[in-house]
Amino acid sequence: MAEHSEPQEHQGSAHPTAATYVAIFAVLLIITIVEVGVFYVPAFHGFLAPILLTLSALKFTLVVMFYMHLKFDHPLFRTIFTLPLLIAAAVIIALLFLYGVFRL
Amino acid sequence: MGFVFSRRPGAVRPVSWLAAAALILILVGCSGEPYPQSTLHPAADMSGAIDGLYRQIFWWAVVVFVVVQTALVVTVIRFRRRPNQPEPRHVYGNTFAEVAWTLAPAVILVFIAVPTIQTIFRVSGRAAPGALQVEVIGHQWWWEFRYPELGLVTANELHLPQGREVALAITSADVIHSFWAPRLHGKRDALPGRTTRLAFTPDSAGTFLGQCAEFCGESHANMRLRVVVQPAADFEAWAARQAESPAVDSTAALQVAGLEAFRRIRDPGQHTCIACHTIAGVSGGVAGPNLTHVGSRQTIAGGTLPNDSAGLARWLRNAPGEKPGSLMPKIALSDDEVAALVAYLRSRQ
Amino acid sequence: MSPASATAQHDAPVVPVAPTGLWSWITTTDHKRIGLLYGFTAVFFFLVGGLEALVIRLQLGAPGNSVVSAETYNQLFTMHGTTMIFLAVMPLSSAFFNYIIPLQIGARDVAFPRLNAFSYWVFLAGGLLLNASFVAGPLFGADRLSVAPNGGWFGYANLTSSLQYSPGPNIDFWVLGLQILGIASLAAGFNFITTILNLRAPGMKLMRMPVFTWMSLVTQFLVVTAFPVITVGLVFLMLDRIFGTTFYNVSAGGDVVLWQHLFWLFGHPEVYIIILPAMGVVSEVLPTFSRKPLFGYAIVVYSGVLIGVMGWGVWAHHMFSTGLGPVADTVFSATTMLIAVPTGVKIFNWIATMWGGRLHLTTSMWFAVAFISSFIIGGLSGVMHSSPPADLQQTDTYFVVAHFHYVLFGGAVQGLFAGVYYWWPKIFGHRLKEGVGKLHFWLMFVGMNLTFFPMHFSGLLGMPRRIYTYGPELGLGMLNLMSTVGAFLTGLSLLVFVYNAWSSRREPRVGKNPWAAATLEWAVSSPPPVYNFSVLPTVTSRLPLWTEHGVSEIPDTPPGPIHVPGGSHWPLMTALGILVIAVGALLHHHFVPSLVTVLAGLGVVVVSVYRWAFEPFEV
Amino acid sequence: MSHAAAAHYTSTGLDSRKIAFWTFIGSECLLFGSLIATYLVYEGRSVSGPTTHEILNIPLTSVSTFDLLLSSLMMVLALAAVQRGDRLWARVWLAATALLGAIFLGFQAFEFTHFVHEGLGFTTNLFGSTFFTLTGFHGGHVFVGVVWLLTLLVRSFQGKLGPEKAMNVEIAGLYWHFVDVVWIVIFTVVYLIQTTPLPAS
Repeated sequence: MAEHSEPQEHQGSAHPTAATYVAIFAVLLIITIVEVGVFYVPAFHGFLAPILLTLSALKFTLVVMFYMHLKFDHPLFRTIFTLPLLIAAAVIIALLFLYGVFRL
Repeated sequence: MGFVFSRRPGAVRPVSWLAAAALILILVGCSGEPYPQSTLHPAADMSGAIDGLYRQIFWWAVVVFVVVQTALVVTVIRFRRRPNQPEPRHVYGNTFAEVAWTLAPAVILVFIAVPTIQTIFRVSGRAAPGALQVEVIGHQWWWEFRYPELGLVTANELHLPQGREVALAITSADVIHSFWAPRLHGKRDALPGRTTRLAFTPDSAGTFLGQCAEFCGESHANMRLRVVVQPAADFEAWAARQAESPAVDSTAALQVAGLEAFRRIRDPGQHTCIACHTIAGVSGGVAGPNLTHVGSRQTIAGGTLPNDSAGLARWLRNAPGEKPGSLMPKIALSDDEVAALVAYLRSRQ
Repeated sequence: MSPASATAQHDAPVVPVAPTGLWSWITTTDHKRIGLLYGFTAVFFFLVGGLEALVIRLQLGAPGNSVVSAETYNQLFTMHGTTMIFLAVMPLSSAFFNYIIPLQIGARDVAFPRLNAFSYWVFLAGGLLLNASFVAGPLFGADRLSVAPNGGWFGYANLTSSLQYSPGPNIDFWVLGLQILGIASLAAGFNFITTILNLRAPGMKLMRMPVFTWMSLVTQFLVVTAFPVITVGLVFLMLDRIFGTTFYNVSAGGDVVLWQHLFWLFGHPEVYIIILPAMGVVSEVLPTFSRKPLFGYAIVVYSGVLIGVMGWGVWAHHMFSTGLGPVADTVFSATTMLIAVPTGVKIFNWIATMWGGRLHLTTSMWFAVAFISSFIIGGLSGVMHSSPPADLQQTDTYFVVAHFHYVLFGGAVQGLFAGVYYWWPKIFGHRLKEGVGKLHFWLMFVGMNLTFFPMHFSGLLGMPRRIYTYGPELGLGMLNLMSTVGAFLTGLSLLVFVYNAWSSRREPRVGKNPWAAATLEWAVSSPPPVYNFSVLPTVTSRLPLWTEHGVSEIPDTPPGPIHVPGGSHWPLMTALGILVIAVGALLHHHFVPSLVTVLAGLGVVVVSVYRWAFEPFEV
Repeated sequence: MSHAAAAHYTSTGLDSRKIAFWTFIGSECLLFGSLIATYLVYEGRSVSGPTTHEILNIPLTSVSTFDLLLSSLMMVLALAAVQRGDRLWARVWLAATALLGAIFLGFQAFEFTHFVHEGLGFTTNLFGSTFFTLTGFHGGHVFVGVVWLLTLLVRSFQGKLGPEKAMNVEIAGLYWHFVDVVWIVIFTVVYLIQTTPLPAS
């Protein structure tokens, strides 16, 4: 078993501590409050979608990277998650184009 | 492709037979007229454009086919095992060759892609102003054609003037169908809730067959159509006749009896003629084809029966027997009623 | 734990032997036995689907024929497509995944043996449910042969989604059967991706894996990504039918084309799910019988991966006739043409593999060569209708039928037969008869070309698909008759194969490596012992058996005790529970019985899953 | 599940169950991707009401979103407690996660009932069909997650959830967080970005 070079497990020091988890939660909470806030401010309504999509992508990334440990785990996990995720995103975007929700 | 596989005498026969069959097939493909629904014998500008594009692609394909199959066959013959042959040298690859045969197909594809894209935009269904407007509505299992500018409605038989562009607006009243008259254009789906378009200019007169090309239920195979392309004057004459509302010849007793039967018949299942069919001045049903000028058409029953006395009688006696699943039920009619209805409907010229 | 496995453990502390008896097969978790179960079931369904094809061909042999009614014909072509894709070709590939992949990567089993058994039993349940529709008519107050699926394998909404147009249980059988088969495929997908990534023997790096294993990995990736999409499409269809939702209801603003998008988003990757394993098989067979390594291993692997990824970007080329507009047509036409590049690369590399070799023209090799030859034809006709204007004439005609049969029969089926003849001695310990095999091959090759080559012409000359009858005025009688004759020749070739399989029982035993092949499955006895490898091999080469010290010594008897996992019947029970749920959903016209049945099935599933999760079972 | 797996040789050194589970999550991306795509292409195509503006309750859903985010925090804390062998806190955090999940389901049940009272049923219009199917699928996932977490809680009380079983909790956690991120997307694209045109007044 000595011949494979990848580290066995990443548990222990590499893992975030409880404090990190709480901090991430605080960030998630703040983003959510901002999102809801943006929704209620008429001034933002012209570009609601890009703002909200960015914020939501940020939240998504934080949970996946920290709570699901993708930031610290073996890169294999990142590959087998990201590829289908990108396909799913591409499918959604392509269908929105085909249905004329987006236009070039 | 297979004939060169024949290393052993025993294998020659079936394989060369196959090659002969392929040759016959190619000759069949090139021969002339006996294929009224052929994609290879265009009779309009758009089917011609598609056919021209297809022929370009076809010859590219032939070149690739010959080169690659020859390479395969030569390899199999030349390197088949022989006695006292040493083990072959282990070759793992050759970068130059691999790059070459990655690029070669890509280059050929460019030669196919350019005319393809040009043709895509040409056949996209946009018509010039002044084109003859026709609404095509697919039904299980018949075609309705409406000429909004001329106020005409007919079924299964599309009349078009030669040399004038026609713009088809295609939709469906129930499930998905596909309008296809291959000698005039490629197919375009008739989608419920959507309108799709085709535009083309027929360049020769004649009767061209077509049929529904999207599976639409039990009698999909019986949803046929014909397109009658006529010189402009003939088309005008046809349209003028269709716009009239022929009266019953009161001296022909059988026709009078037929009209009366058409109005009266109500079978034990409460089916009537008038609930489903329109005859101008007589009835206004819309579930079935408009019969105002049914006598002028070449066929009935979704283009599957000849429009003569025998065909009409068969249809009236047992519609689902002729077109399985048809909305028109089997109605119990006496021989007299059938004869009268046939006479009346035949008179609707 | 099952009694059989307990006994096995008791009797054989050092060298486990395979338990015997019916119960041991029902509870088996051995990848080799599951592979065999997949194989036998797939061949059975292949014969069923073939019979359906023969009836279809009889009906079309002459214009205006009346061998079967319109309704029966529609059921036959629907079931022919569904059966061949989901019940014959995919499971035949699964048979090879199961049997061969663990051996090729030097593993003792798959990562999750019980999940593997579950996949098989769920697949069997789905296959039986679909085919039960042929005889289930009386249960629904209808005749026999009247409630089988009749909406085509593509089941276009709203013909299928609306009770007005499809009132009977026909479509329900189809929807539920496909949902069940999806579960089986997904479970197998997770299992094999994990197996291939994680159970490779020491030294078996990714770029040392045999191409068959590589193509299987790509296939499984496509399975786990594509099947959820059809699942969603089918859920909408089922909800529309059972509860009256509005997904495909035009009068409520629903769009029938959405189903086509969801179906083909799955359907096109599905094409590669069918063909990639056969490409993998051929990539094993050609080097072995050419006595030469695969030419351009890396580029063959990469092009396979590329085909898998690009397969996601071409689905709308099945929908050109719906009028997507010239821009979308151009985009999907371009992506489709591009996919021809990695496909062409593979063909050239296969030919180059043979070039300069010493070709042993065994039956397996003939099938592999025929695969390439057919695939060239199918590929070229594919390029033809990647051009949307040409597609407007060709789609939904017999030209397309010819195209995909050259790919799926000439390609996938002939490729898989190459694998059958190739791996038969490994699996059964003796070869198939070569003479009978050649007869099988030539009959099939001639038969399939005679069936499908004329279809190019009947299609171009105006023969639409899915029609139970056509008029003599089309002038297509002779072409159709040729196809019919060819179909019967092909059917005959299958009988020859069945005879070969049966009569080869007493062929002489073979050793570990009868074909002198290079990969790891040939390093163990034929058939392999229940534990596969007495010690886990260490690999130092991509061609371990063709390289000196390519693999570490694998002794014939294990040096120490090997623990082989016992069987479990909970996967079967879970599968049964799923079948009961589906039967409950079939009864949706009767609310209370339906609900009771669904809940009962759900109960079985929950109990079985818990027993499964907590039973002592070691991998 | 087997504890022997960890001791087995694997080519990556990783636990097979975790690889399989990430593959499953990848697959789930396509499942929810298709559901979300359908919701979005159908948004604004309903031929009759009620639609998003008349129905969706942003304050209420913001609270349930907060609830689900908080449950994710509980979940990571539970995993950390199991990993360090802290039985008491493992039980507390697991119970809290399950409870918050149950509360989310309660919110959803309330929301669905309320909508039905407002005249939006499953079959009322396209919005009803797509909305209930998408959020229903998500709710079904939450329900399975709650059952899963309760199972782990029972195992913990049985004394069968020591640090050597941390992988079981880690995988349940991956599932739980994935269900959370799906909600993050749904909350944004369904509730906050409403493209349905306002009804003409």
